[in-house]
Amino acid sequence: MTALLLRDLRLAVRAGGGFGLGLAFFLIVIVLVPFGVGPGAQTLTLIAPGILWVAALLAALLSLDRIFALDWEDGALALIATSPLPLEGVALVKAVAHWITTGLPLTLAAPVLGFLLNLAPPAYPWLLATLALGTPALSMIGTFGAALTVGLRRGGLLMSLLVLPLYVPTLIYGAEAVRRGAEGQGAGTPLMLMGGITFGALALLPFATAAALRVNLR
Amino acid sequence: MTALLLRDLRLAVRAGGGFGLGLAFFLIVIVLVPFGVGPGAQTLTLIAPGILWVAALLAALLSLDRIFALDWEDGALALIATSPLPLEGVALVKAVAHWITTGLPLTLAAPVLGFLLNLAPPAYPWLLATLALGTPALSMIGTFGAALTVGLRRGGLLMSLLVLPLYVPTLIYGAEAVRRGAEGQGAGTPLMLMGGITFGALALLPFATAAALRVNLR
Amino acid sequence: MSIWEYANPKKFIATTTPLIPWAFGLAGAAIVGALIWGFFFTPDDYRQGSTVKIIYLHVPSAMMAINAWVMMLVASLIWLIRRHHVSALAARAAAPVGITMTLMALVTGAIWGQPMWGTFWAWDPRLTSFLILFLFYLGYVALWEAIEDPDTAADLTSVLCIVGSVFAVLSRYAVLFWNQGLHQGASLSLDAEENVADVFYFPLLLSIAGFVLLFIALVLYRTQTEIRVRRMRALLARSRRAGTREARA
Amino acid sequence: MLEVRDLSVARGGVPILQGVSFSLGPGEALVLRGPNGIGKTTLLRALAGLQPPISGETLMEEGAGAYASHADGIKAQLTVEENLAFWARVHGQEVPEDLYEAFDLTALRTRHAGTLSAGQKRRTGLARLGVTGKPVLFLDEPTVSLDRFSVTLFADFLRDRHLAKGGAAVIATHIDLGLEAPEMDLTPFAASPEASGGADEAFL
Amino acid sequence: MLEVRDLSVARGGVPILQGVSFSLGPGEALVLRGPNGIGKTTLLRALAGLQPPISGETLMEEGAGAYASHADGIKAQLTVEENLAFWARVHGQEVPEDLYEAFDLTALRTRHAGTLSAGQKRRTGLARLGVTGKPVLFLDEPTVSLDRFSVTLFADFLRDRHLAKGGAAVIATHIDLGLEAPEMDLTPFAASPEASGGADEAFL
Amino acid sequence: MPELGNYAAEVLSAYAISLLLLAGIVALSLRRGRRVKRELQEVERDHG
Ligand code: HEM
Ligand SMILES: Nc1ncnc2c1ncn2[C@@H]1O[C@H](COP(=O)(O)OP(=O)(O)OP(=O)(O)O)[C@@H](O)[C@H]1O
Ligand SMILES: Nc1ncnc2c1ncn2[C@@H]1O[C@H](COP(=O)(O)OP(=O)(O)OP(=O)(O)O)[C@@H](O)[C@H]1O
Ligand SMILES: [Mg+2]
Ligand SMILES: [Mg+2]
Repeated sequence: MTALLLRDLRLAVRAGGGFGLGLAFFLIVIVLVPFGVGPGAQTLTLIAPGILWVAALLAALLSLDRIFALDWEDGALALIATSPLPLEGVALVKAVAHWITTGLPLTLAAPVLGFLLNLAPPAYPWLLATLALGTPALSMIGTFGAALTVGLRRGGLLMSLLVLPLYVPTLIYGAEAVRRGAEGQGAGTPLMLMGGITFGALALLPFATAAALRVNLR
Repeated sequence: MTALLLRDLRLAVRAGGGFGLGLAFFLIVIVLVPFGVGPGAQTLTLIAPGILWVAALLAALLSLDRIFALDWEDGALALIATSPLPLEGVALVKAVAHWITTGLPLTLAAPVLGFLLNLAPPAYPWLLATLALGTPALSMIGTFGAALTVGLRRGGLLMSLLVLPLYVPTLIYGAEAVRRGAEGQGAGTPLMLMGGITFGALALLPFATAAALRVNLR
Repeated sequence: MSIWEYANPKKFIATTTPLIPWAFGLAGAAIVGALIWGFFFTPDDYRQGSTVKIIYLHVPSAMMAINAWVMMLVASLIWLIRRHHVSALAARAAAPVGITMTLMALVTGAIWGQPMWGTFWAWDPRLTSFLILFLFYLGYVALWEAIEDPDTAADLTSVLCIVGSVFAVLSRYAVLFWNQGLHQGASLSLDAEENVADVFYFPLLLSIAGFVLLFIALVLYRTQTEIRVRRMRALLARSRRAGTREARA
Repeated sequence: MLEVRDLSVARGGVPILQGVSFSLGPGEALVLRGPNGIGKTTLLRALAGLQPPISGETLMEEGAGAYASHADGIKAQLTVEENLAFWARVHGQEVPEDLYEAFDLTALRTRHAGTLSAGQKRRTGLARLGVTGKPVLFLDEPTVSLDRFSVTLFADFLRDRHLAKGGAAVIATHIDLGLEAPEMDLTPFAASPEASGGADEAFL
Repeated sequence: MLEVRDLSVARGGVPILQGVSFSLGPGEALVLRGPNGIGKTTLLRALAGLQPPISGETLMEEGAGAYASHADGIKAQLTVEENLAFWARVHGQEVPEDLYEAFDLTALRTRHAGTLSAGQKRRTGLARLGVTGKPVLFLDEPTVSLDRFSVTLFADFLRDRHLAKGGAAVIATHIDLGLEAPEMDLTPFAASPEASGGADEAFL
Repeated sequence: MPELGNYAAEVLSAYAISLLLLAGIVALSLRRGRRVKRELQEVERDHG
């Protein structure tokens, strides 16, 4: 199990492995939005919490297809499935590896990028808290989506379609918490609801993911 | 040449080919933004031109890795390169096929999605015009990015990183034209500048793309 | 004897090794001197107060950020046309230095912006185009890192550098069109009206000289490192070939 | 070790083979033969548990089988050593030192797998079988792209290191492996057009 | 038709083969032999113009060569017919009616290529050679995964439909094709460790 | 220490971060350079 985690992390760090690219994509979406929306500082402050969360979600989304596709293509997934590792554990490990390479750097970088969007100062701790608590859910839900579409050639876009609706609750609570934080209100409730989603996803989705993998390997 | 175009379109329409997925992604981003930003109508009207253009750009971006990757993996690209077709022409055809499957449906659907974001009524013709004129540039620039990263396994995210800065001028002129249109000002200048970028890209980038392909096939 | 002889890796290392300590030494002296001069012995500006001292860091780093990219562009063209390995490796070696300079200009500018404009970040054209430049640097370095084969990587990054340069210029105009901005005009122009006062001017010049020297020193040193990496690769590959031949025989 | 009773398998919802039966004891191997498209790959996938059969049964100790297909799960970015070490850890095994020797990989140990030739990559994929520690191997055209010397290496590995230690193997191949093992031609087991089973059956 | 003079080729910046020379007239074929990793694939890629050689020259009419590698460019979502029709149009040719016959594909014409077995897919990839209209073929392990009958089909195609019409072919293989063609073992041409050339040379 | 007025924090942090960045790139370059030099020497000894 740790062998799998270490291998996935090592592959991510190796040339072309894509470590940090999720982060780069996050940065780029944040930079692009003002180009589209225009440079007005008030407008940006207003939409900053929402845009930061949408960008985090898209960055997580775009790196999902790496989770299983490479192992599928070169046959490693079938070999892992016939190995002694329990497939539920494999699913969880894959989600953890995805989070370490995407969600974690993204959370750490978000405060810096908040500046670019003129995020209101009181919102910063909330931004950190919601991302730290919410990105694991994004990774786990995404892993499930990746498992559903793993057999399909270039299932990437289809996977986005499947996963995005599942992301909506996390997104709503996350952005709402940051927005309330920015206005100086307490944001405990949405934060707690989001935490509930995260723990629920981590507890239950590995089983659904493993089931989806079994079907796809058939 | 037409054979290649027809084949690419046919592949896109076949099961799992991905026709319409760019469009679906466009739709989803447009739907997600109000979830993140909150439902206030004025705010949405304000940011609608920018968000529509950013979403169009992301939708184009996400379908880029299909342009060459499949042909690379099954060896068809090497065979095409050793066939009588000039590689510059191949690059252009690939961009055209990408535009027909992504840019065109997106342009046609954008007015409908404008409603979801409360786009100001006078902006609609400008939205159509800028997308019709700008999305070919997105496809051509994207084809270049895809050619650079074609040899890399899952170069998708890296490609996004390379391509997005190249998209900036198109995005700025496009969104600016729509915004000026929404405010009832004339938006001829940004539209013209954007057209200049499009034609420049279509005239020159096929050569850079072909060069990158040759290097990657080596 | 032509200048291209220095494109031979061995010759390059032999020629530059004695230069590097000098370059580092002079760069260090100039930068430390300029910063001490600027920080301790120049007056405050009547409008900007003590923040004017940031100029000795901000302007040189901003200039070098752009110059580094121009150098990479030239080196890329040389590689594509004459295929001198050292040229490609020098471009690769310069990119992280360019990133550092860009980051430094952005950070010092942002810190300066807080007292001057009341915000860390504004979507001013100058600032914005620097952010775009930063993205180009990131993409360039990421492409180098992602490709295993060094020659393929050199070719593709060179093509990217050329196309990227064109688009960087296009973005600069697009950004100007988009927003008129708050940022200072050129303060080192020959037009005396615009120039900063002499008290600030001379330490600034010294600092710029220091940054240029530091850039040269770093690029030479890092190019040497890249050459050694390639040499190591080549030697290992050769002995491996010898090994497989013996095994077969 | 492995007993197959009256197995029928389908592919893409269409019955392919029916009534396949055989049994293997420790140290025995079976070579599957038959023209392209007869169903060798399908049968091996069913035996390895990757797809359910239509009918019949496969008796094998739980988790005793290892499957090797055309795709061999070797990562281009990892070295040969790292690849094997990973699979060894997954199966809770060590990489035997003489494994590299056995597959003529000694000189390639620290090479990234992406820079190997077709045959070298294949040898690495086969060496993986040496770290699974599984007694029953299902091999689909294992010697594709291998030169003659490597084919013998592989046959030696199978005979001396796997079968000799009480393992068993089912191998689909078109090439002669130089292994003294019974062959089974699958042609007589091709499913008749009226064969029942398969996902579409309910609609007939 | 094809003349190769003192060719040296590199892979990954390392010289692999040196001093390869041969020439082929119309109707002649050459079989390349040699152990895994000797450089057959590399040589064929250089001959086909996909990678530049270090030194030496290849004299061939411009655009006369067609290359077929392990990957055969067959699209899973298209039928066998559509696949061949596409490649025919790319090369400005028609698909000859008897081509399906020649590769035993008649029954598979309207099948999507994704549902073919390994060997059936390979046959489709080889049939593609019949629509390129190119006189010089470069074939890298063409008969991988083929059963014996299909190997003969392919040998017949090459002999009767390609060489007999004045074509030429260079074929890398580990399997006996049953073709009366001269063989060339590449082992003696392996580049010596001191061989010059390759991207790394400047660094030695 | 010169009188920095209201802007002490800004000026000092700008200097601190800049010097840190410069020191960082120089240190990273030197460290990697030294390591590569050493490794190359080993390789030249073993395989030269
Ligand atoms: C993140 C923010 C900033 C960035 C990226 C930035 C970038 C630049 C660039 C590119 C230059 C041109 C250097 C050259 O080539 O001559 C420059 C110069 C300069 N900047 Fe900034 N700047 C930023 C913020 C600021 C702020 C807030 C101030 C002060 C209010 C400022 C004051 C100056 C001055 C006085 C010059 C010298 C003018 C010149 O030589 O062109 N900058 N900056
Ligand atoms: N997805 C699918 N849908 C429908 N039919 C399929 C599918 N995959 C394979 N087939 C058919 O099933 C049959 C058995 O295929 P299988 O791959 O098992 O053959 P094989 O004996 O391994 O052949 P080869 O020697 O060519 O590898 C073939 O006739 C093939 O055309
Ligand atoms: N990208 C690469 N970088 C470095 N070395 C490589 C690379 N690709 C291949 N090689 C090496 O080049 C040599 C020649 O490889 P090539 O693929 O031409 O061999 P081959 O004769 O086709 O072998 P096979 O019969 O196994 O297909 C091999 O020793 C291989 O390890
Ligand atoms: Mg098979
Ligand atoms: Mg080969």
